[in-house]
Amino acid sequence: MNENIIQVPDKSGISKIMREIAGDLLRQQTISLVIGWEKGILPNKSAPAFITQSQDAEKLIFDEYCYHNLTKYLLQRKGSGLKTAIFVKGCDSRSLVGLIQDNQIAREDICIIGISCPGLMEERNIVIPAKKCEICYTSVPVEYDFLIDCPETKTANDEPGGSYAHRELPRVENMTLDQRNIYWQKMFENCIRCYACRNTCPVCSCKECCFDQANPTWLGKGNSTSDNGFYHLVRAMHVAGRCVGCGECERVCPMNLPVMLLNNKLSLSIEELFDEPPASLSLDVTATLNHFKPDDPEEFM
Amino acid sequence: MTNQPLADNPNTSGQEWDPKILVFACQYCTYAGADLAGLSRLQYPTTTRVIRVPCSGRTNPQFVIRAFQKGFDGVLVAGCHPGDCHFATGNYFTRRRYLLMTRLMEFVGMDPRRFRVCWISGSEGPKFQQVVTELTDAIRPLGPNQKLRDIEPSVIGGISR
Amino acid sequence: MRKIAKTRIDDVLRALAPRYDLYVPVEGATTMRTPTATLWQEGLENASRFRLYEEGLPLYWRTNTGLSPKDLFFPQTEKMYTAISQGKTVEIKEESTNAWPIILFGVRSCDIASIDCMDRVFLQKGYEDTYYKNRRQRTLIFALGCSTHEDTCFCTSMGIDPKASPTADVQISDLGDAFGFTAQSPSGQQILASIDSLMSDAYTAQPVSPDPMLINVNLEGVTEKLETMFDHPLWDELSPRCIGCGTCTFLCPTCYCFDINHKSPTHAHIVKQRSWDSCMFVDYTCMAGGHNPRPSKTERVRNRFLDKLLYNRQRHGRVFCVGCGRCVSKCPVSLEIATVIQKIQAAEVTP
Amino acid sequence: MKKVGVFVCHCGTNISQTVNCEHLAEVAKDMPGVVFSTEYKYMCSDPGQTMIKKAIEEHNLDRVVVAACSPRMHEATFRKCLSGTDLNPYLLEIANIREQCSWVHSDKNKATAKAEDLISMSVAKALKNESLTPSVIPIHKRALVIGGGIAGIQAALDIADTGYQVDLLEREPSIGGKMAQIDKTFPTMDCSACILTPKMVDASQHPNITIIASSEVEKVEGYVGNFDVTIRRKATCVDPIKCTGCGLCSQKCPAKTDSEFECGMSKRPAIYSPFPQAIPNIPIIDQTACRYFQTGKCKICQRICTADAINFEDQDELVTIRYGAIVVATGYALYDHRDKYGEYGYGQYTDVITGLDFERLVNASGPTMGKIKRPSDGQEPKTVVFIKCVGSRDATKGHEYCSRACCMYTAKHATMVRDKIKDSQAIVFYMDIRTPGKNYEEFYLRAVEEYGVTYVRGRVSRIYMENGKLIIQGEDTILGTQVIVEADMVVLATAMEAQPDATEFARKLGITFDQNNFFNEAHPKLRPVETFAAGIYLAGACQGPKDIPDTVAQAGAAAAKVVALLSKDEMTTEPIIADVNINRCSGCGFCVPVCPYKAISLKTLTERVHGSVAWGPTGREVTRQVAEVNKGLCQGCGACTVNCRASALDLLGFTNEQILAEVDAL
Repeated sequence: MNENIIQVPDKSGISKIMREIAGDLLRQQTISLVIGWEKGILPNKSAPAFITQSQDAEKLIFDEYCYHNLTKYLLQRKGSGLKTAIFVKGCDSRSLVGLIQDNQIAREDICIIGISCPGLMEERNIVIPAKKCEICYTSVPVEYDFLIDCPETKTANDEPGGSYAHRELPRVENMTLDQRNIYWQKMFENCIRCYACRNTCPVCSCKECCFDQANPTWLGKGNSTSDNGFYHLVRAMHVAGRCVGCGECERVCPMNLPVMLLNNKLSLSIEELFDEPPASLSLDVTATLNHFKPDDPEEFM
Repeated sequence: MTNQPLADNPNTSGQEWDPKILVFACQYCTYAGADLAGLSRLQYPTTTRVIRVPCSGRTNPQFVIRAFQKGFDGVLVAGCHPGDCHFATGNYFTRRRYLLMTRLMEFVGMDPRRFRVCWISGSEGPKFQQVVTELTDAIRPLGPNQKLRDIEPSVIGGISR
Repeated sequence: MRKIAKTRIDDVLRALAPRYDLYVPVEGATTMRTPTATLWQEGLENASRFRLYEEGLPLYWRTNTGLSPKDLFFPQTEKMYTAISQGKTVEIKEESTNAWPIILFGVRSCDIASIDCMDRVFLQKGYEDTYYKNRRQRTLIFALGCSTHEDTCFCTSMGIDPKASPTADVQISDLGDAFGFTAQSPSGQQILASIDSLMSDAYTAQPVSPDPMLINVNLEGVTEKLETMFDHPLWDELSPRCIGCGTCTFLCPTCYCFDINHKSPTHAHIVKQRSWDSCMFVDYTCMAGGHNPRPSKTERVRNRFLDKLLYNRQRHGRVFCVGCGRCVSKCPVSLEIATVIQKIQAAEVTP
Repeated sequence: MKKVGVFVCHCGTNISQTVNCEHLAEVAKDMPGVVFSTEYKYMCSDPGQTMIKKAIEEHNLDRVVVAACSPRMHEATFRKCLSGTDLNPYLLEIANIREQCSWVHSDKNKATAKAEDLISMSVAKALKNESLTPSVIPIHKRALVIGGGIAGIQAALDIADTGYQVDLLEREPSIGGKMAQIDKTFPTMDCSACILTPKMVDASQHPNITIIASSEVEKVEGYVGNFDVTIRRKATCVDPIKCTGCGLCSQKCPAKTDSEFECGMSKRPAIYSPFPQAIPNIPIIDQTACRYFQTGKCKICQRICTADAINFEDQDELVTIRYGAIVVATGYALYDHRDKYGEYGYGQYTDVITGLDFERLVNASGPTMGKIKRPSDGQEPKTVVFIKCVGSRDATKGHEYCSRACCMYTAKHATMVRDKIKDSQAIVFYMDIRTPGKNYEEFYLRAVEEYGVTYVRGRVSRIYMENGKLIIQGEDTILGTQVIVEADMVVLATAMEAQPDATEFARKLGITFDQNNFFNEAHPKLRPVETFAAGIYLAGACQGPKDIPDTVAQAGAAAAKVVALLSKDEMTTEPIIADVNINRCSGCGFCVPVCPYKAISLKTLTERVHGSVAWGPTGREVTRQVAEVNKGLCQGCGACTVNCRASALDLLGFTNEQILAEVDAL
C-alpha cells in the first residue's frame, strides 16, 4: 500500500532496513543526523547511536535490548532548524508526539522512522519480556514517515486500560493505607535522587527543572525520605496527563524502584475521572491539565 | 511555638492536642469567608493557619506537599465554587488538578482525612468554621502526621550511630 | 584458615552483632525494617546494599552489592551541625561522635580498593575529614573473595584480585559449601579468636575461582594518552549520549564529591549538611553569579573521565576505577567507563 | 540585611481583648529580620500611620508588617501610608490577627500564640517582598458600543456628549432594538416611539457617533485601552453613501416575506427598512427572500434606483478598529414558549400570542393600525386572558429567575384592552404581583380599580379550543377553586432571556456569563456595570432582565465608566501580575490555555548557545519560543504559575518563594 511502509520477514531483518534508510537519508543530505541504536559492550547491551556519516549507518542495529527511548535527544537540536531522523518503537512514538505537542520540536524538522516493535527482553534475564512491555499500549508507532513493519509485532495490552497494567498497581491499590505508606516510604528511602528517571523522561522537557532551582528552593540537594517523596510526587503531578508510559523511568532506576507506578496510577485516574484516552496518541489532543470541563466530577463540595 | 523545632510537637496523648491545619484560601471567596466567620464571631480551633492566595488556581500542589513536609497535620485548599471564580476559570483547573492530587496522596498512603479541597464562598462564614472544625476533629484521632514529614535526622544510609 | 559451613554463617553474625555494629550485604527485597516488610517480597527487588545486621534479613552473597558500601563512611546526606536561633543569638550544636566499633562484613575486593581511594581523599591528603575519619577509623573490614562475577565486572582489568584483599582485617574465601576465614591484621586475629569455637580447620581447601570476566579493558598507557586528549574530538563524540543523571557518580564507589548545603526545618533553625553531588549535573560547577565553566555535556563528560583516569592518578596516585561494573550495569545509556577506556585506546592522537 | 518593622494594632479592644498585643510586640523583636516592633491602639488612624512613617525613617525599615484587621479591610490604607515614605507600597504585609484570630478565638493564650505565628508568617513573607511598580498602558480614545437598542443608544450618546468618538454597532439594519417595537411605556403610557426616535436621530446626527449597522463583532484582541476589534459588515447590497432613502425600491419589490419587526403579523419586501423611522434609513436586501438571489432573475430594484445604489455583488467586509473601551449592550431575546408549553397549545392556536405580538397589535403603525384584532379572524376580542410568568420562575420549563418587567407590561396591556374595547373583559392569571418601581404599584392599582382588570391568582393549567373559543382552565389559589374562562385571545408574558449566541459572544470578548447565559458583572453590588475584563462594560438586559428606566440608568453608568477611562491618556495597572523568567521558560505553552484573559502568548527568541554540543546547532544560534505576559491583560490570578512546571512563571506579590516562606515559617 504505502511505499513508505517496508515489510520485513521477521525481526532479524529490521537492522538491515534501518541501515538502508539511514544511509539513504544521510546521502540525500537533507538530514544531518540519524539517531538509532548500536551494539554495546556486552551481548545483552545496546546503546544509543548518533550517525552523521552515511558509511556509519552500518553500526545501526535493532535487537531486544534497544530499550532506549531516543526521542529526548531531539531536544539537543531544538530551535536549530536542523533536520534529524530518528528511529522509534511504538512506545517511543507517543513521546515524540508529546514533544511536538509540548512545542519542543517541530514535526517538519523530524523524519520519523517507525519500527513496529517485536518486543524487548529483560537485560538481566534474557527470557523474560522487558518490564516496559507489560504496559505497552501500541507497538506500532502512532506517527511516522517510514515504517519498518515486522510481522512478529505484538501489543501486550491493546484493550482500553491495558496500558495501566503495571504489575504492582493492583497489589498496591489493594493494600491498606498504612501498608501503602510503608511501601512508598521504602521507595522514597531507597531513592538516591540520581535524577535518571527525570533525565530520561521524554515529557520532562523543561529547560531548567524546578528541582534544580535555587530560587525558589523547592528541593534542597540533601537526600531525605521526605524530600525524595516530594520529588517523586511532584514529578508524578508534572507528567500527569502527559506520561506516555514508555517505562524508561523505571528501567533506568539504579535502585530498581517502581518509579513508573505513580505515573501509571495517575494515568488510570485520568481515564476514570475525565474519560480521556492515554496521552499523546495523536497530535490533536490537549493534555489533561491544560483544559477542563465544567461538568468534571465534583468531589469538593 | 514559633521558635521550637517542629520535632517537639506535642504527642497525641492528652486532650489538648489540636492538629495544625494549613488553609490555602483564595482571597475573593474563602479568605473573605474566613473574614466573615470573624465578623460573625464564629469560633474555630486556634491551630488553623490561613495563607492568602489570589485564586485557588494559584495553589500549587507543591505547596501542599511542602506543608506536610514541614509538619502540618492537615491541609485544606479552598476557593470559590466552580462557576463563581473571580478569575472566571481558575477553580475549574484547581478541581481537575486536585482530583488527581487527592488520588495520588491516598495512593502513597496519606490518610485522605488529612487533605481536603473545598469550595467556600465569601458569604459562607459558617461553612468556613464548619470545614476547619470538621477537619480538625477528623485529624485529632489520627495523631500528628508523620507521612512525608521531614523528620530529623535527615541522614539516610551511613553508619547509623 | 578456619572455616564454617555457609548454612551456618548466621552463627558468626549473631556472635559478632552484640559487640560491633555489624554491616552485611542485604538483598533489596526486604531492606525495610518493619513488621510488614514481607509485603515487599513478592514485588520488585531493590538494589542490594549494606545494612545493619538483624536476624532474618536476606543476605546477599552472590556478587558485589548494587549500591557500594561507600555510603557507610560517606553518607549521601550527612548532618554536620545545627544552628538554632534564640532571640538574637545563635547556638551551634555539633554532631556528637562515637567510638563503638564497626565491622563491615563481606566486602568485595573492588569495594575494598575503593575504600583505599576514599582514604586517600579524605585522610591522606594533608587534611583529615573528621566526619569520614570518625567512622573509618573504628571500622574493621571482612573481605569476601568472589567465586563468581557479574557480566559487567572487570576488576581484573584494573589490577585487582577478586579473591584477595591484603588490606582487609579478615579475608573470607568462598570454599564452595563453606566460608574460610583468614586473619590479616592483629584486630582481625583477635575477632577471629573470639569466634573460633564456631569454626573448624580448613587446611586443604582451595577458594573457588571465578570464570574469566566478560569485559576486558587495557588500562596501559591510558593516563599518559589522556594528558594529550583534552581537546580531542572524542569527547564531542561521546557526550551527546549522556543524559546528565547522577547514576554513574552515585553508584561509583570512588566518587567522593559533595555539596554543603542546609535545610531549615523551621525558620529559627538550620541544619548544615553535606550531600553527594554529581559532576554530571548541570549545576555542579555553576557559580553564584550564574556562570558555568562547564556549560555543556562535552565538558562534563570529559571531566568525569579525565578525573577518574588522569587527575586522580596525578593527585592521589591511582586510577579511580576499581572495575566494580556498577556504571556498566546501570548507566541508562551505556556511557560507562569500560567503553570509554576502549574508545580512548582506539582514539587517534596527533602528537 | 533586610530590616523589618512590626506594628501590632489593638483595634480598640477588638484585638487586644483576646490577644496580648504588648506580648506580640515584644516577641516580634526576636523574629529573624525584625529590627523594630511596637503596638498601638489604632494603627489605621492618623497617629498610627504617622507612627509607622516615623519608624520607617528612624529605624531605616525596608519592610513593614502590620498585624491588624484583614488585608481586605486596610491593606490599601497601609500601602498608601507606605507610599508616603521612601518605601514601595508593596513592601507591606498584613497579618490578619482580627478577623482570623481575635474574633474567632476566646482562649487568650492560644489566640496570642496563633497571632505570633501569623506575624512570623507575615515577616517571613515580607522578607521576600520586592518593590513592585505598576506599568503604564496607553488609552486609545475611542469607544465601541455593541448593540443599538435603547441601552446602546443611551451609552453612545452619553459618551459622545463628553467629546469622545463612539462607534455604535448594530447587527440589524436599524438601531432601535426592542424598544422600537413597543407601543407604550409603563407607568407613564408615553408613546415608546415618541421618546425613542428622537434619541435615535440624536445618535445619527451626533458628530462623535458613527453608527455601524448590519454589522457584527468578528474578533476581539488586545486589552483595556487597546482593543482591536474586527467587525464584519454584512453584505447589504445597498450602497449607503449613494442611497437617498427614497424607498421606491421597497415599494416596487415583488418578493414578500414575514416582517420580523411586526412579529410575523404582516409582510415586508425583500429590500426593506425594518420600520419607517429606521436609522440609518437605508434599505438592505434580504438575500433569502430576494427573487434575484433565489432565482437569478429580477433586479427590479436596481433598474428603478435613480441613485444607482444597488450592488448585487456586495460582499461581507472585515475591518479592524482600535478602541479604548467597549460597552456591551446586546440586549435580550424572548423565551419561545412554543416547544415547551404543551398546555398552552405549543403555539398551534394563532390567538395565543406573546406580549410583544400584542405591542404590535395595539400600535398605530402596526399591522392592524392600532385596532386590537385577533390574528385568526381579525375580530375584535371581547375577552382577553393574560398569563404571566411564561418561562420565568419556572425552573422545569423555562428559567428560575423573574423577568422583572412582565408584571408591569401585563398591567399595561390589560389596561389597553379595557381602554380600547369598551365591553371587553381582561383577566390576568398571576403568581405574584411585583411592582418595585416608582409609580409602579399605583399603575397596577389603577388597572384594577379604574380599568376593572380582573386578577386571578393561580397558574393556568391548560388552554384548549371548544366551539371556536379558547378555553382557559386554571385555578384560583385564593379562593381555592378551579377556574374556567372562555376567551377570544390569550397573551403570554414570556420571559426575557439571554440572546441565543450570548455564550459564543462572551467567549469572543473574554467576558464571563452566569448560569442563565447573562453576562456577569464584576460585583453584583459594587461593580454592576464592569465585567471581569478591564475596559469592557455592560449595559441593559444582556446583564439580566431589566425594564427601560433601569436599562437607561445602567447605560449612563457604563458610559460614565467609559468616560472615566478615556479621560486618561494612560492608565496604570495593578503590579500583581505574572512574570516570566525566560531563562527557565522552555516554551511549552502550558500557561497559554489556562489563562482566562488570553494574556499569555509565545514569542520567538534568537540566542547564542554556550559550550559545545556535538552535532548540535551550527553557528551556535538557536531560536526558541518563550512565554510573554501582556501586562494590560493579566489580572494576577496565578493559574499559569501552577501549570508552569519549571516555575518560569511566577506571580509578583505572591511568588513561590513568598508562599513557601509562609509555609516554612511555622
